[in-house]
Amino acid sequence: MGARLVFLGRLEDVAGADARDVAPGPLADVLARLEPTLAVELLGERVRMALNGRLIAETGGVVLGDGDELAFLPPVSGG
Amino acid sequence: MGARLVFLGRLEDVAGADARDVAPGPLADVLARLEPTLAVELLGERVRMALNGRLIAETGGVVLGDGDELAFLPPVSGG
Amino acid sequence: MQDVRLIESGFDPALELERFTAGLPAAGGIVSFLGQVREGGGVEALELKHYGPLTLPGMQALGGTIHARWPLDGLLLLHRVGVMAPRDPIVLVAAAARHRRDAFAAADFAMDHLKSESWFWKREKTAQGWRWIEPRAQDRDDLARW
Amino acid sequence: MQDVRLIESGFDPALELERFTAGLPAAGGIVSFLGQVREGGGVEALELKHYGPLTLPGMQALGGTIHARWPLDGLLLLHRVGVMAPRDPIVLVAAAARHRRDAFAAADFAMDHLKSESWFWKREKTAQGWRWIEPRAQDRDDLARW
Repeated sequence: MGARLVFLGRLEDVAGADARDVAPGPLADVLARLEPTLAVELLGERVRMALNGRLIAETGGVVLGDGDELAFLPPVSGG
Repeated sequence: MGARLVFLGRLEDVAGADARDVAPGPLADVLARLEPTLAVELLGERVRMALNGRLIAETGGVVLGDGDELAFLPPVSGG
Repeated sequence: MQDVRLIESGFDPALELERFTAGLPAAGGIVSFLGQVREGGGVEALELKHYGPLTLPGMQALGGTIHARWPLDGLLLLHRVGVMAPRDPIVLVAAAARHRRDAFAAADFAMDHLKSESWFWKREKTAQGWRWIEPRAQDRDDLARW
Repeated sequence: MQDVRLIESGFDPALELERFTAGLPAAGGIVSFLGQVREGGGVEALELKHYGPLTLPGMQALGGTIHARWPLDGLLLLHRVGVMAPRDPIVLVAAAARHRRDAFAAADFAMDHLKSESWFWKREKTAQGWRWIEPRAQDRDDLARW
């Protein structure tokens, strides 16, 4: 079934969709297989990440397994 | 027709009514003809006065004529 | 837009607020304060007296002061007088503005001044009868913030 | 009492506020903030996106923080998501308290945090198409007040 990346806010426009299914693996490998322009945006310093609905502080050791969902959260502009 | 004194808030209880018609004349004379307990309350330092709907700062020279209305306004407790 | 009223009998705060909002399609935010007679504590009734020649003109002047101080799209100041029962609305203030900080500040300022500087005198009825309410030190402190 | 909801389609702020108030007969004061889609300025539609696993839990946590900080009788946090038209309500916050300063502060705090820290992303549609709204410096300043 693979893993799933979710793109919020303007990242949706960069990715061309609000989510994308990807092959499991270490996050670095997953990102390396994306378009470079998208990967650069996802790694922007103001973009936070949530793994399976929980914010994560460090992305160094993240390995995406089957069924995992990683969300990319740019600065909010709500309310 | 005389002049009219209007009593707001707890002064109404002291006076026994919310207004009283009095004979015209200098304010000092008008007050001197009231019950002393009421006169003392009306002259309390936190009681303000309005003559014909306008607040007055000084009461020294006030002379009530026919048709004049003098209101005694204790501290408010509204809202 | 400024709507300032003294109200002699009951009013419907939800309806008043809805009408106020409906007239202000360009306002981004509307802050309201509703004060009601608290149920409980043994209070059976509350009466607000006012002095006609001063009270409404004073509220209108307060509205003018608020409009001059904050950029508002609309301001609503409604205040009951007379005898009220628990749960009855007493006061409804609403401020509409493009920016929400202005709306919050205007409504807050309006309430502090209605409480401490407007010509209302309040008494409560309990099982012991009617009793005049004295001004609260807190109200004076609130006013000193501005 | 805490009522926190994400709302997928339209809602009636007057009705929500009336229901909230009706359940709080002992509250002396209720402060509300209504944010609506402004009419004018060329905006044809506004869309709020959210992230399900974070957004509502985040709003509930905000409600808990507010309840812990101020003595409230009730707190209402309603937020629209999806596509909205001008004049549609976006957010309704209400705080009920015995003392009005607490109600004002709680509603003000709630709005500052909903604006700056909640998981919503906003875009507007004009004649030029859809455009994502960037965070405003003002929102960060508002948050720094607390």
